[in-house]
Amino acid sequence: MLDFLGLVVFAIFTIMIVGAGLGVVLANRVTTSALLMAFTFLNMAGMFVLLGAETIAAFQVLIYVGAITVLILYGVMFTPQTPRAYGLFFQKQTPWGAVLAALAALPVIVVAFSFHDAKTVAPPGGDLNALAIAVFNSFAFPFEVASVLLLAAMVGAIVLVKRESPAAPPAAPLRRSEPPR
Amino acid sequence: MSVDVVGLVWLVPGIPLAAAIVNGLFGRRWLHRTTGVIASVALGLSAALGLAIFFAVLASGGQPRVVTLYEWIGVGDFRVDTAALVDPLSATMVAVVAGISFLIHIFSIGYMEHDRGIHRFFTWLPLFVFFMLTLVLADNYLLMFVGWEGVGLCSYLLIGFWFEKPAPYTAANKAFWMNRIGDWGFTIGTILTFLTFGSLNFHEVFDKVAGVAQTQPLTITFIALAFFLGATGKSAQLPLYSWLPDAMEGPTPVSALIHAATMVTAGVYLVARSTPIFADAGSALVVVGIVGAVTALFAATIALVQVDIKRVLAYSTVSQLGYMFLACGVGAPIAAIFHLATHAFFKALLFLGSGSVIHATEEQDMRRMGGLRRKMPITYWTFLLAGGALAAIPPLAGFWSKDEIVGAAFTSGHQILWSVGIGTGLLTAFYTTRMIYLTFHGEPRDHHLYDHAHESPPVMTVPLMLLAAGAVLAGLVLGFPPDAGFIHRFLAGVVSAEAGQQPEAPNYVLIAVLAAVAVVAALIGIGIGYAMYARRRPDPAAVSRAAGPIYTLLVNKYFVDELYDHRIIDGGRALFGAAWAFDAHIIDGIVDRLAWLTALIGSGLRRVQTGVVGNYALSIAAGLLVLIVVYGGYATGMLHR
Amino acid sequence: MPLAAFIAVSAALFFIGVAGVLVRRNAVVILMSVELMLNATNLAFVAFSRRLGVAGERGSVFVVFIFVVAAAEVAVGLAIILAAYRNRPTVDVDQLDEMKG
Amino acid sequence: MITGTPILDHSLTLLLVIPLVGILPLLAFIKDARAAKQVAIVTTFAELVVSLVMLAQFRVGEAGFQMVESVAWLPSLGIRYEVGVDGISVLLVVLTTLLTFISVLYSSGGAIKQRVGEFMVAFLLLEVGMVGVFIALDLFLFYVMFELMLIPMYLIIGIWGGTRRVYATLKFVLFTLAGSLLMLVAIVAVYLNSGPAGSRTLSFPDLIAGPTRFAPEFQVWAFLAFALAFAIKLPMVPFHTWLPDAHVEAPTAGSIVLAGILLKAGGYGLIRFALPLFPIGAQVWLPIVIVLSVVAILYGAMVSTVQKDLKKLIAYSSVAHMGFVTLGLFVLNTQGGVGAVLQMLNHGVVTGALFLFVGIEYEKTHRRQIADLGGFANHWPLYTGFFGIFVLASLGLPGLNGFVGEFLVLLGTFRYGGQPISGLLWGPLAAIGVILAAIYLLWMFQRVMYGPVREAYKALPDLTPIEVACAAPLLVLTILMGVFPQPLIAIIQPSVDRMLALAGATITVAVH
Repeated sequence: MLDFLGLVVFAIFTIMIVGAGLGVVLANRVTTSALLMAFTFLNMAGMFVLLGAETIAAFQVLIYVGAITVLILYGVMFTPQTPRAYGLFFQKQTPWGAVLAALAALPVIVVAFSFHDAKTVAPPGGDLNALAIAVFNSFAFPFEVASVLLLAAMVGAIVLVKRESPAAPPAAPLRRSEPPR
Repeated sequence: MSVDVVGLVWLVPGIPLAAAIVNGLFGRRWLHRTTGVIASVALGLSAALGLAIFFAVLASGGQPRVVTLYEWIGVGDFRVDTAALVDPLSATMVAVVAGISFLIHIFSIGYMEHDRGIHRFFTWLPLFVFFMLTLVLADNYLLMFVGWEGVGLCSYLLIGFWFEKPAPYTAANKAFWMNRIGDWGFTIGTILTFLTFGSLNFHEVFDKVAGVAQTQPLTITFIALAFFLGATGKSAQLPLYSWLPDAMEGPTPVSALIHAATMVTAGVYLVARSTPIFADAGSALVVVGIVGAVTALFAATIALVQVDIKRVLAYSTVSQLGYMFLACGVGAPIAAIFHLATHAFFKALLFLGSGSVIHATEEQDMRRMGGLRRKMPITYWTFLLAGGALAAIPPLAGFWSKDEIVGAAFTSGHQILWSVGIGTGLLTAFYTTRMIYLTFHGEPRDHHLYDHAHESPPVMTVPLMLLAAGAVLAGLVLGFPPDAGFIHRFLAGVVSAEAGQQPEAPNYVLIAVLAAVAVVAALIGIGIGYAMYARRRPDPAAVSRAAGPIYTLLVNKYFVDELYDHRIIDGGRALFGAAWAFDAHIIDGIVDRLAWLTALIGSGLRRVQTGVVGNYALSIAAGLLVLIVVYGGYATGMLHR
Repeated sequence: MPLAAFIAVSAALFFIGVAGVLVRRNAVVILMSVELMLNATNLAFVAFSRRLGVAGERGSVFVVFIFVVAAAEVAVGLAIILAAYRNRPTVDVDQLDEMKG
Repeated sequence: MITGTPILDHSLTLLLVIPLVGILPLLAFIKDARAAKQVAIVTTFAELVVSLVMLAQFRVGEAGFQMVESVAWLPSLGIRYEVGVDGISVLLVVLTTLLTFISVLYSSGGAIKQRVGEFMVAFLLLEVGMVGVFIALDLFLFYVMFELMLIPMYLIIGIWGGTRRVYATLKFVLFTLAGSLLMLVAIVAVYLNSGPAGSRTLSFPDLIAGPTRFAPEFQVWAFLAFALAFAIKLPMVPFHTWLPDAHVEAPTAGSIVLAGILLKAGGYGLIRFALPLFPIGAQVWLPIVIVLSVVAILYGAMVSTVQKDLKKLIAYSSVAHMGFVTLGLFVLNTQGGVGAVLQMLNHGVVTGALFLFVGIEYEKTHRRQIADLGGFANHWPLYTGFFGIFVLASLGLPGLNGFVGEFLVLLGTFRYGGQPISGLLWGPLAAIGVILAAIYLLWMFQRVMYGPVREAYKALPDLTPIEVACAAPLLVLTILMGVFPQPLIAIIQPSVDRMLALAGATITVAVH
């Protein structure tokens, strides 16, 4: 009974994820894409709950649905779009890209179904303890490195978008050891 | 108490080296003309010590002694020491070299007085003496090679002494290069000697020669020929002789010392020193004799028609060196050394005499001289004595030694070589007479030149007189009676082909007959010369017209220089140019083509880089697909390793 | 729940993301598609880790790191897009070919 | 022996560290040319002093490695920081520090006018690489140092070079890199073949210690890869064409170390690694190497004769001289090997000096074409004297250093009894190279020094004191190494014998 209910919930999530995902790729308006992406993430959080990974699900909601979506929306805001005909939303290589993606997807999905015998077991009592122990014991060093990565990304992002103040003199041309021949 | 003079033997070359270093370091800035005094004093000390060693060796009965300084090179079984071998042969050479060098240094003080390069001159001249003494003192072939190349270097430097003019430096290069060809032979000979005998030490080699000759006669012949090639280069024999006449571009004392008395005799010394090898070398010895005889005749014919006084002497030197090799070739190395010693005196004297003339007249062309005997009596008389010695007039020095060589050729059964020797003697007498008449006798042909001529200062004439004494007496002192004189007894143990055997008693009747023939030939030569140049019957110009093409051939020195310059040098240049073109166009061309090809491929592949991000993403996806297919293929077993 | 189902969903979403990257012109949408791909891998990681039971909590740890990477990537990616946009007012990747060889 | 001071027990590491330490203040004063020069001179001088101390610590007569320092570096790959010297390398290290010091000193005299600080940094880095190559005992460390030499030299030619510097420096880098990448592949292969997993090593003493040798098939190809890398560096005909271009464009100091040290890395690599590690492979390729060596001797000399550019002439003469090195090494006997090592040292001193003097001349006249020069002999007596002696040493005059090495190599060559043709052919042929050396060098000397001096050059001064200071040590060495070579031979010979024994040569023992 519970299995059946789980199956139904799983089916709903699946439809939502695949549908919204397709929507992200196919939607005409960028804002729509962004909102559909947030929706996909939300459903993905549901999937995590189904798998018994409540902590991950919580992170998913916080980081993806919250932070990243907001960031993307900022990006959309800063790059005003001119509405254009639908066909122009695709790159010149679209046929190639679509065929390639489909070709690559096929075997993977086939392989995915080869796991049909395996079951997933949700750990009793949630995953928070296990996750915490893993992160702060065995993976303590990578975790610290990850924080450095975040810091670097932050600095990089700031440097990239920072405008040169208009008062600054123009950058000196590259010096040469002697005048060009 | 007695001082161990022989133990001090390294001072003999050491003192000149010290003088050379002092003059070289301080001469230009501070010493200037004092360099001449320093060098002469050093040479005086060196010569005195050399003589002392000579007498010490004489007193000890000719016992050889090795004075080792230090181990020079020792690698594996190869070992060479810086060591001197003091035996009668080297002691004789040391005495001759140091003594004559001393006199010539003194002469040079006067001769070079006004030259602004005097400090260079008195750096290189003692340096030369150092190398020459190293050459004769060395107790092994490699150390000898040091001296051998060192004298070549000094010869190069001194020939090119006036290097601002093209003729001297061209001659200097020619001398060095031709010597290098000879040195190639010397190097090969040295290495083959080591490989055959396991040592380069003279004594160790000579002890084994007889044994090796039994088993490897061909090797010995090769070694002898290789060394002889070296000797032809240094001693200006065919075919490597043509540098010596050109070497007269150097200052005249240099010609006297290096290109007459000492360095050019190094080849003779080498052959004489290696007598045991050459004695067992079979056909190589014949080659030595023939080359010597042919060179003697060949050079004498050229000397007949030269007008430059120094060039006459140069060809005469080549010719006399030919005699010495002839002696070695017919198995009379002692005669060769004897002639080497007497020749050193009279040829040095002739050169210094000509130097005195050149110093007085600043002219080398004999056609513009004449009658100088009235202006320069001392020079004239000493020159005359030396000329007589060269023409082998008894009892002057040259007679004894040359007669012995020619006699040895006859008694050893080489009648053809003997007749060549007699014929060359005739020619020698003729050109000597011609030279003396043109220079000193007759009427002055250039009055301006004649009026300015003057006798040289005592610093130059005193050495002339001392050398003249040598030119007169050396033959008698060293080599009388013939074949059993002082030098024969002194050197017998060292350079005789049959070391240790008692020489047979000389056949004095035969010797007297042969000597008479030689003297008659010389007198005929003098007579013809006197007739042509004093009486003008027949007139020399008429004779040369009559001789026609032969005269042209002789004046142009058989066109050998032309042959060397135009065939060998030009051919070499063409070859080297071709090698360079090959390098630049083929080898480097391939390299550049490769680079060009890479660039071409690169510019083709450049189109792939569209700059559109999407295309890159697409290729990433394509790569992903390939990975999936390959990995999946392996995983599912559809592909096999 | 069968593992296969989760993996299939993950694969589907991943290749939807791939398709998005390959076909869309708008750089911001491409960035979103990349996020979809990352999230798809997250799902696969968690699913596999659940199959291995508690010992497989390492899979979840990777998910945490992928969160970090994703956050960093979005920040830097957007910064790049903005910088490019400022240089040349378009987010159309077909027109951005400054690096053409 | 100087021991007891702890820091001097690690003098080899010290040799690597000093230049690196010197770079730090240089970076601080990079814009201040004067300070940069001073720092560089002090650093290289300290390096020279330490290398001399190291030489004093060296125990003469021992064949093995001394002053070995061995620390695990990348333990998972079996790579060690392992340095040490034996009789072959110890003198090369001293030569390196000496020539570097002289180069820096000369460059400080005004030869380098732009970016002095950067130049000095490049030079110190180069010194680390050069010293490192000679003392590294781990193949990987050796490779790192071998490449480390490349980069600063690339910059030195490319930034401070002449007009075609970019072409020359690219050619230099591409040539050498092609060779050394082959070597890298071979090093990896050596590692994989050095034993079962877990006990693999790249340490040279370990590689030669074991009784097991590499499979013959493997040796053939590994030797080829190593030998190609070193042949290009050396350079051997037909891989030599980078050398004239690099020399012509390089600044004087660059030319000095390029000819003096970098080429030696090739010869050193052959005797240190290629021959002892792959004796069977060496036997396979040996006839070809010997033929190419003789070709190099003759061909380099021939091409040198007709050169119009002074530096190119000397560069081609280097090709000929390095032919003697390979010839001596590959005849596989004591005399040849010792002669080759001596020839490396001699060539370093003499050719370094020749390039120094061409540079001095170029600084004064701004001409390097031989046809534009002439008549300096009377005008610059000091210059002529120095230059003349180095020319004579280069043409192998006995009594100067060039002769000893060349003669020993020739002796070894005559001894070579191998297939297909014995040394009795190759020896005389190689000896012809000595004749040719006299021709091209003396002809060059005549055209540059003799004849009347040009009006334009009359105002130019003779050697300055700093130039004399640069040249004097080289002159003293040139003479001393020719007159008293035995102390050097005593250092070199045991180690050469050891290496050649590993290479399968039969060593003749002294009978005296």
